[in-house]
Amino acid sequence: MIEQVVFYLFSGVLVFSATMVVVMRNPIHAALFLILAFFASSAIWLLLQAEFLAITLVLVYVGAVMVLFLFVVMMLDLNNVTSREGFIRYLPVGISVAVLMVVAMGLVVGSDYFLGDRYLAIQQFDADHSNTRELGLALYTQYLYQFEIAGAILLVAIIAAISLGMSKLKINKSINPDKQVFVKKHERLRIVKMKAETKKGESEA
Amino acid sequence: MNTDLMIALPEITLFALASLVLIVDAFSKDPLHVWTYRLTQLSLLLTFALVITSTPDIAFNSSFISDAMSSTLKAFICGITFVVFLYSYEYLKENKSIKGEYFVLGLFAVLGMMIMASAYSLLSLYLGLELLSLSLYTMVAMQRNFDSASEAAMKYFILGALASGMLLYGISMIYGLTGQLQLHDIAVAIKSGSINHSYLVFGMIFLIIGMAFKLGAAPFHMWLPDVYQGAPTSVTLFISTAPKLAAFAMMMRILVDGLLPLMADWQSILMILAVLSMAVGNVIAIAQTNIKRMLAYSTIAHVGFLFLGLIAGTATGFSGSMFYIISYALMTMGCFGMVILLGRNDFEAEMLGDFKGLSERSPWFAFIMLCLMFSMAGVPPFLGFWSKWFVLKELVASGFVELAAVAVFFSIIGAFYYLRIIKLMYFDKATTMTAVKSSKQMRMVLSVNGLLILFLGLAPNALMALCLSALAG
Amino acid sequence: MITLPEVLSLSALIFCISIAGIFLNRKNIIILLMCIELMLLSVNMNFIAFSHFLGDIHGQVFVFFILTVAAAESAIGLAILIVLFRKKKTINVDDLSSMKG
Amino acid sequence: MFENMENIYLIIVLAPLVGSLIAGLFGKIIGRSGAHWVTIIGVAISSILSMVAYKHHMFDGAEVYNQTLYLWLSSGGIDFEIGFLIDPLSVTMMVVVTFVSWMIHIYTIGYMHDDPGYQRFFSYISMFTFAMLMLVMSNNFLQLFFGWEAVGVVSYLLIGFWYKKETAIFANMKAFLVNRIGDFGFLLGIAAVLMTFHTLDYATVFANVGDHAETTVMILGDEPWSLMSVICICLFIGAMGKSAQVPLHVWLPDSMEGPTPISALIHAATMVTAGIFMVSRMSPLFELSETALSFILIIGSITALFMGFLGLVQNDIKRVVAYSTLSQLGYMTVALGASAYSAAMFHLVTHAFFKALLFLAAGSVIIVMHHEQDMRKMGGLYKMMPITWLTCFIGTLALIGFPGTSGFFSKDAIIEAVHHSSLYGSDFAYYSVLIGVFITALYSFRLLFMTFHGEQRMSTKTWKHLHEAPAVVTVPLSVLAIPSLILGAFLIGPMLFGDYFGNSIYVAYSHDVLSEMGQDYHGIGGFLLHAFKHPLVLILMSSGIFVAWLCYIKFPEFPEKLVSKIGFIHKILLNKYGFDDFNQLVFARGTREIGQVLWKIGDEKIIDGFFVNGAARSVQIISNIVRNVQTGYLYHYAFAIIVGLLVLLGVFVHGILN
Amino acid sequence: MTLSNLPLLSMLIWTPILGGVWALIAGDRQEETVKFFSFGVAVLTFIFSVILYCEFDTTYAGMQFVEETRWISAFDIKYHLGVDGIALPLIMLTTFTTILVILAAWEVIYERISYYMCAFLILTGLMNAVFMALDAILFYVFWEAMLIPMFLIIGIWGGSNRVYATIKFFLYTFLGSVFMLVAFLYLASVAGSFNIEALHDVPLNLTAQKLIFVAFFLAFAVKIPMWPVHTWLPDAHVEAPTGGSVILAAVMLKMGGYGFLRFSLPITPDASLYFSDAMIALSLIAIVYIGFVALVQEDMKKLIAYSSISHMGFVTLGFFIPFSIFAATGSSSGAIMGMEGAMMQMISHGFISAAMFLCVGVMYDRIHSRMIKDYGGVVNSMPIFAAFMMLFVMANSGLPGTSGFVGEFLVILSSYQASFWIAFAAALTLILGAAYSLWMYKRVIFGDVIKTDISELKDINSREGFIFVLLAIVVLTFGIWPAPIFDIMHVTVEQLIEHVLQHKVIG
Repeated sequence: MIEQVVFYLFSGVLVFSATMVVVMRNPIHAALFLILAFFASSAIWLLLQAEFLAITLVLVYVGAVMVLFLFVVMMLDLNNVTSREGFIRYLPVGISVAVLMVVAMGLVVGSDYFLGDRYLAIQQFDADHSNTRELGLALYTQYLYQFEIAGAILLVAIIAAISLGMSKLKINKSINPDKQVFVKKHERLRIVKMKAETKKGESEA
Repeated sequence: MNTDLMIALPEITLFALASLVLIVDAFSKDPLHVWTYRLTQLSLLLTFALVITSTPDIAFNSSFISDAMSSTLKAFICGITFVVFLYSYEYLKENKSIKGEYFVLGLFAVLGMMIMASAYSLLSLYLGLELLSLSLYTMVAMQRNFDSASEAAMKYFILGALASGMLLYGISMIYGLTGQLQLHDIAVAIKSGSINHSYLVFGMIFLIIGMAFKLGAAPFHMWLPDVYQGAPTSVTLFISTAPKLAAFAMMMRILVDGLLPLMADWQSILMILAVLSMAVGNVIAIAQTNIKRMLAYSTIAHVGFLFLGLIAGTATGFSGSMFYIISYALMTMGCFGMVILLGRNDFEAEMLGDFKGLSERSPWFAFIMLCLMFSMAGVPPFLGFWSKWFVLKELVASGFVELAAVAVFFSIIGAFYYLRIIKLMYFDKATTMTAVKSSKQMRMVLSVNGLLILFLGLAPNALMALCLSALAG
Repeated sequence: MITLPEVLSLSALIFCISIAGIFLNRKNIIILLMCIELMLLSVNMNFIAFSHFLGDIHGQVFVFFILTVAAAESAIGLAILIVLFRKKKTINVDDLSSMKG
Repeated sequence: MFENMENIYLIIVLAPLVGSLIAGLFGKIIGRSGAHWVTIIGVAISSILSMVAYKHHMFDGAEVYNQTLYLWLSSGGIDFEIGFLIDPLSVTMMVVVTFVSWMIHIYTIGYMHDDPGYQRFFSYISMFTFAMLMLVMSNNFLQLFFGWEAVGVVSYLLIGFWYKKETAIFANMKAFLVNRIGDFGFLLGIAAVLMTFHTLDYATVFANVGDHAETTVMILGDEPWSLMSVICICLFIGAMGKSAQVPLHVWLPDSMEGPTPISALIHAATMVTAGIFMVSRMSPLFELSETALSFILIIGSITALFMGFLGLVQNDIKRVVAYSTLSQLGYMTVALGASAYSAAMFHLVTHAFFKALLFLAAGSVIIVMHHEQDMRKMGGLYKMMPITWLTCFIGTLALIGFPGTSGFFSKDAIIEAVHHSSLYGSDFAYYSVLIGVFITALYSFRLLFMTFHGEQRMSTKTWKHLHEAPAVVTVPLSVLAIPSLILGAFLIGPMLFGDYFGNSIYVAYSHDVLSEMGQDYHGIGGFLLHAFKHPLVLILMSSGIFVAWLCYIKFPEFPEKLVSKIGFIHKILLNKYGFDDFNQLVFARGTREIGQVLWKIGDEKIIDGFFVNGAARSVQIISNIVRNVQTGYLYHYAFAIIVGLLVLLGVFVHGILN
Repeated sequence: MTLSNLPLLSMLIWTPILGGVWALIAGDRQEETVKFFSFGVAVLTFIFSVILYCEFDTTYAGMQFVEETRWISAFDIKYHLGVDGIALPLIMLTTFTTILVILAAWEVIYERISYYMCAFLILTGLMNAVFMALDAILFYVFWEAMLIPMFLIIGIWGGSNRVYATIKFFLYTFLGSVFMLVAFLYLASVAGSFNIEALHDVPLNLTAQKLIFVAFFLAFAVKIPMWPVHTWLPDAHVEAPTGGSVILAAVMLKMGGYGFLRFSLPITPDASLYFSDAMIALSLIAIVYIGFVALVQEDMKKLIAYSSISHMGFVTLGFFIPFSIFAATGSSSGAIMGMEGAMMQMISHGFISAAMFLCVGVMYDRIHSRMIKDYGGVVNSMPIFAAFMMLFVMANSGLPGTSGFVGEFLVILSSYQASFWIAFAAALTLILGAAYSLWMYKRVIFGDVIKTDISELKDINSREGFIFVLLAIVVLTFGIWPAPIFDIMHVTVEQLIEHVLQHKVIG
């Protein structure tokens, strides 16, 4: 019973925050709501006995990915003021399609078929059962091949991020403390000699 | 475990070599990246050699399969990529924008494709796909002196991720319904008949959308023209060739190895997609003025044709599709090769008008392009005819005569825009008489490419037999 | 007791919201990227639910890989975003229409 | 020497052909005299050998010769062959054709003396002789048709001989096309023959006609038509074209645009009689269809009468002769309709000579008058051109059927035959030919008087230069005058009442008017006497002459007064009953209009414009519309994916709802 | 080794094709060599076809000189050639026409002559191959491949509106033939073989036959062309260079007719019977309707093109009249006559239309106009030419004694056996054909010289004269003695008729 209450509570939070992600104008707010959504789903995952993944979600996602997002959002000087005329016109169609989709998918996944016997094989674990260990075992034995591919994917991501992010155009104005310290006076100040200005009329006179 | 590694030796080798290339490139100061390029080609050749000597087997807890189909496709992937890199290198050199990452990412993309071709579980398939896609997204975005490239990359990325999401949702449904991730086990589970058919179809639709997106079938095609146009030609060339083979492999793996019991359903779905693709591709291509964009639409139309062989639903039908996709890759490669050939420094010959009077400027390459265009249009005696012939034959043999009639009808519309290019090359006067200049290597390979289309059109037996035997099992 | 349809419905809802986000949002690409994260989240939820109710660990393994890929994907996505911003000085979805037809 | 007749027949046919080819292909090399020598020799050989053959058949009583020359082709078990049928009918025609042709070849030397197309002309007329011989000597329908068309072509070439003359090239096209309308019917007739008899060979066809006398066919609706009537009428339509029967007569007057020798040869003596010959040849068929005979009778009498009227108002000397030809052809046709085939053939033969004579005489005048053809600018020529005048006079007498001349016998025989006939339409025909006699006399003497008598209406300068035509002209005139005068008397007995034609002409007993007449025939004298005993014809004839004398010698101003009184009739006659205008308006313009409509609207607007280019355009338009779906906006792309997803879900996932 | 042991058929295909490739390689730098070489190749090919004729056994109905080798063994598609009485005359027509075309280009084409020669030689080889192929797919490959050189010929050396014309030509014919491909594939799926002779014996139900017939119809009717799918032809003819028009009219149109004989009739006899009335109606429309249209053309080439359509109406009429004759008379005699007449019409039209187009070409080379109104009085300055043209015009209007007469004559005769009115409509061509031919001739050739440039015309030179003499000889010979052609066809046509008149419906 309590499980259900918790589930519905977090589901509510999840749906709300997900909606806010979509609706928010400000990307920072959106990102924050996304973080909330991750937290909420992490809680639900815990309910579903996926402890390791729940924690990973928080650590990796909230801790790393979302931070990256926020970083980018802040780095780019985003101009929020844009017209939304098309949006309003388009909204009814969009919403109705979305609702239609919810109905279509809901009808399928919400049906009683998924209450069948096949889906009652929930394992009851002991208190010292480690979800992490079990996952780890599977990963490093059965899923070795896939694990290696995942490595390749991450490598590609690194290459990609570097090669895309690295810019020959110097748009970052970083400073060099080393140089700052050893700077000389003449390097900062230049005295230029020039003739005193005279008014045309005066010189003639 | 050791045997497992031996079975996946081509992939492992390629991974290792790709990493090596990455390191070499990182320390190379050469602005032409000669060694990166050479090593890349070498790795492809080596992999190719390993692929063709590989033996059929299953490894890694049935998540990796090496069979005739995978070896054939992988061999072609390597071979085609080899030529693609050759063209690309010329292009990049001409544009003075050679980057080592292009080749490294290319190699990783090839790795992804090979993984897809050999995937025997939904997980490895997904990972292979992501490896490929992520590399491609990056490659599209990488050429930063192109304005449109980043836009194309962004569109590609968002929509690709959306499609991956769909695919994943489908995978999750199939997993949930069958409790399996291994394709073979999935097929067994479905065949047992204990799973509600409609739910399976529900899941399958998501899967098919994911795959249709990768291939560029309408109405999931919309990324394709923008990406083809926006990406640098070298990347367009790459995207339009080998990855199609991988996408085909993915379809074969999922639909045939995994979901064969649902054939009646996916036949109907593919039928809709096929007709829509042929219609959209052929019709919109007529209105194009940019050849890269036009070829993109032509790709969409070709994908429609490709589906016909799958719809036939027989082993020979699948061979037909395989034959189709291979010949398509060969033709498309030649076409983009021509675009690259005609391009000069800071000039992309991507408008149709750039082909005007080519027969005067360079009769030989006009002829090559002529072969390519007629081949694309499906006129004998070129390869393109046989690919259409093959799938149509199987389609008719399976009783889908009406669909075949619809298909040929659209191919007539399609013929128009290919003819238009020939018209430009042969019937119009050249606006400039500057000779086509490029390296000897490029000329030779492109000529071989074009003549191959003609030669395979005259003697298609070997390639057909190869495709038939690849799917005989 | 949570039931499977409940979880699946929840994830379907999130899935739909994220998709709606993609095709309704016309302002900010970065929100599109977030929507994709949401979508993957919903898929993950599906897997975990099935894994739980089927009593099968493989679903969770899949999720693990999805998380990995998602991280890589978002890295690349953001990188592309930056490239785009540098080029166009905007990440407005509406401005991404130089190629059409 | 003449043991093998086959070779002779071959030589008869080929000699003119060879002459023609030499003159035509090597005209430049052999020169003008070479051209006329080679063709004249060719025709002369042909003519002499024809006479030999004539003697062989008519006097030596040789068997009918019917042999195949070679197999043209065979298809579906039917052999189409080329071969000769030499019997009294054909041999008579051969003599007439070759002889007249020979004369005209000679005459041409003088007539075409200054023409640059001298060689060409000889080539043509020799070619014509060849074609005409092929026609008359044929033993089957195929070759008949070949000759039929070939003479048409040569006629076409000759009418348009002066190709710079707009009227000439219009006339030749008209002639060919009108003939083609006849051939159209002719071909259908041949097709019907082939279908009925499974052969085109005369002998076989005639042998089997009896089997089909009662056969009927359905052509329009359920009305049964007699097969023979269909065949005969179709064939006769061919004859109507060639022999210029109303309403397909319109080409003949215009054909006078050609040089005079060919007017004489083709458009008077030989080609135009091909229709008459053909119907005679087909007598076994025609005899089985009274419908067809009545049809022929009526068409013939209309032609005989109404074309004669037209001769009254013409001022062009050649045209008058041309209309008289039309009228005379009408007489022959009437004879055919009355089953008096022999009479028709008899008139054909005599007409060939005297009409050729008349034309040549007219030609002679034209030469002397420096190609002036208007009779109103002539007059009183008899003093200057006595030979021409004399021969012309003889010809005129023969034409009007002056007792004793050859025309008298043949024409009178026709009138009598019609009188005896009891077919539907024979009464009409009888009165038509009777009136025709008066009309003929009137216009013939009008021509004679206007040309040779009365005051001289030409300029004095012309008058001064007048002289008799050269010998090459006058000799043929004289030679032709003799048979015109006497031939009839020789031929009437055997041809009409004797067994001249043997089996080559078949007349059914019930139609056999000639044998009826034959019972009263007791030699030439009797025939003459008979004419005086029943002087209606003679009275009509002499009153014609008298009226002509009154109008053109005594009161030359009278015709003009008359014209002013009955202007509208004159106008109708001048307009030739409006046939030409009608044809121009309805057929010539009509077909062009239809063509324009079918082309501009049918082909260009509907088929090409709407369907072909329309389809192409609509694809283009659709393309330009559909490409707008590709807006370039990411959210639209995503939206398309979702819509696709929803549609697929909607279509394929319905099992769950149940 | 005797002559009959040589692979004559392959030689007929590959000699011109390889010759063409050589001409292309030799290039425009060696213009004269290329010309003479091409001429040599054409003559050589013609000699091969003459040898073929000499060695041909006219008493044998089946395929002769059969060559069979593996080609695509994966699907049992063979390189399978053979000729029978239907194919042989058409092959000879092709090789003969090639000589003319090459000669006709001699001084006229000065731009990219080697391409030109190459295109025509390759085209010849392909056309020969079409008439020889005994494997449906082999046939299709050649059938379609043929479009490529023709497309280029019209497009490169054509007139001002050539692009429209050539694309229309290509797409139109492509449209027709792709459906034929589908029909082949269906047939093969039933018969299990692509062998054409095997396809002849496949039993099919009526619905299938009808559909296949329609597919074939699209291919062949477009090619021949029949009304209402004829509109590509006038455009293509008008824009094509003289040689292109000649080949197009003389040979390519015949492929449609050949297709009907080789595929439609024997494979779908019951559907042919079913559709025969419609086909006859379309043929008659072609004859009459197009006759009217031809009458009002202002462009000589267009006029001849339309007249070709009208003449081809006789071909289709002759091919489909047998059913009606058989129904009306119960004997196959008229049927054979109709079909042989149609064959003869095809061959004769090959010569005559070639001659006509060459005539226009001769004038076009001098004045650079095809419009009738730009001419008048040509005979004054070109009498020899006028004489030749007279002959060909007369042949075009079906004058007895020329080859143009034979086919029309036989078809009209046989169609009478089916119905009076069919013959009536068909015979209208006698009038219409003469009308449009002669009216054009009158306006172009006769009359007074209308312009100075016409009075300055030079009469034909010896090269042109040679071409015309060749054609004149052929036209007259086959008009006077057509029996040799019929001897070749008899047995084949009889066998075909026998086959066609049998029902092959199953179920």
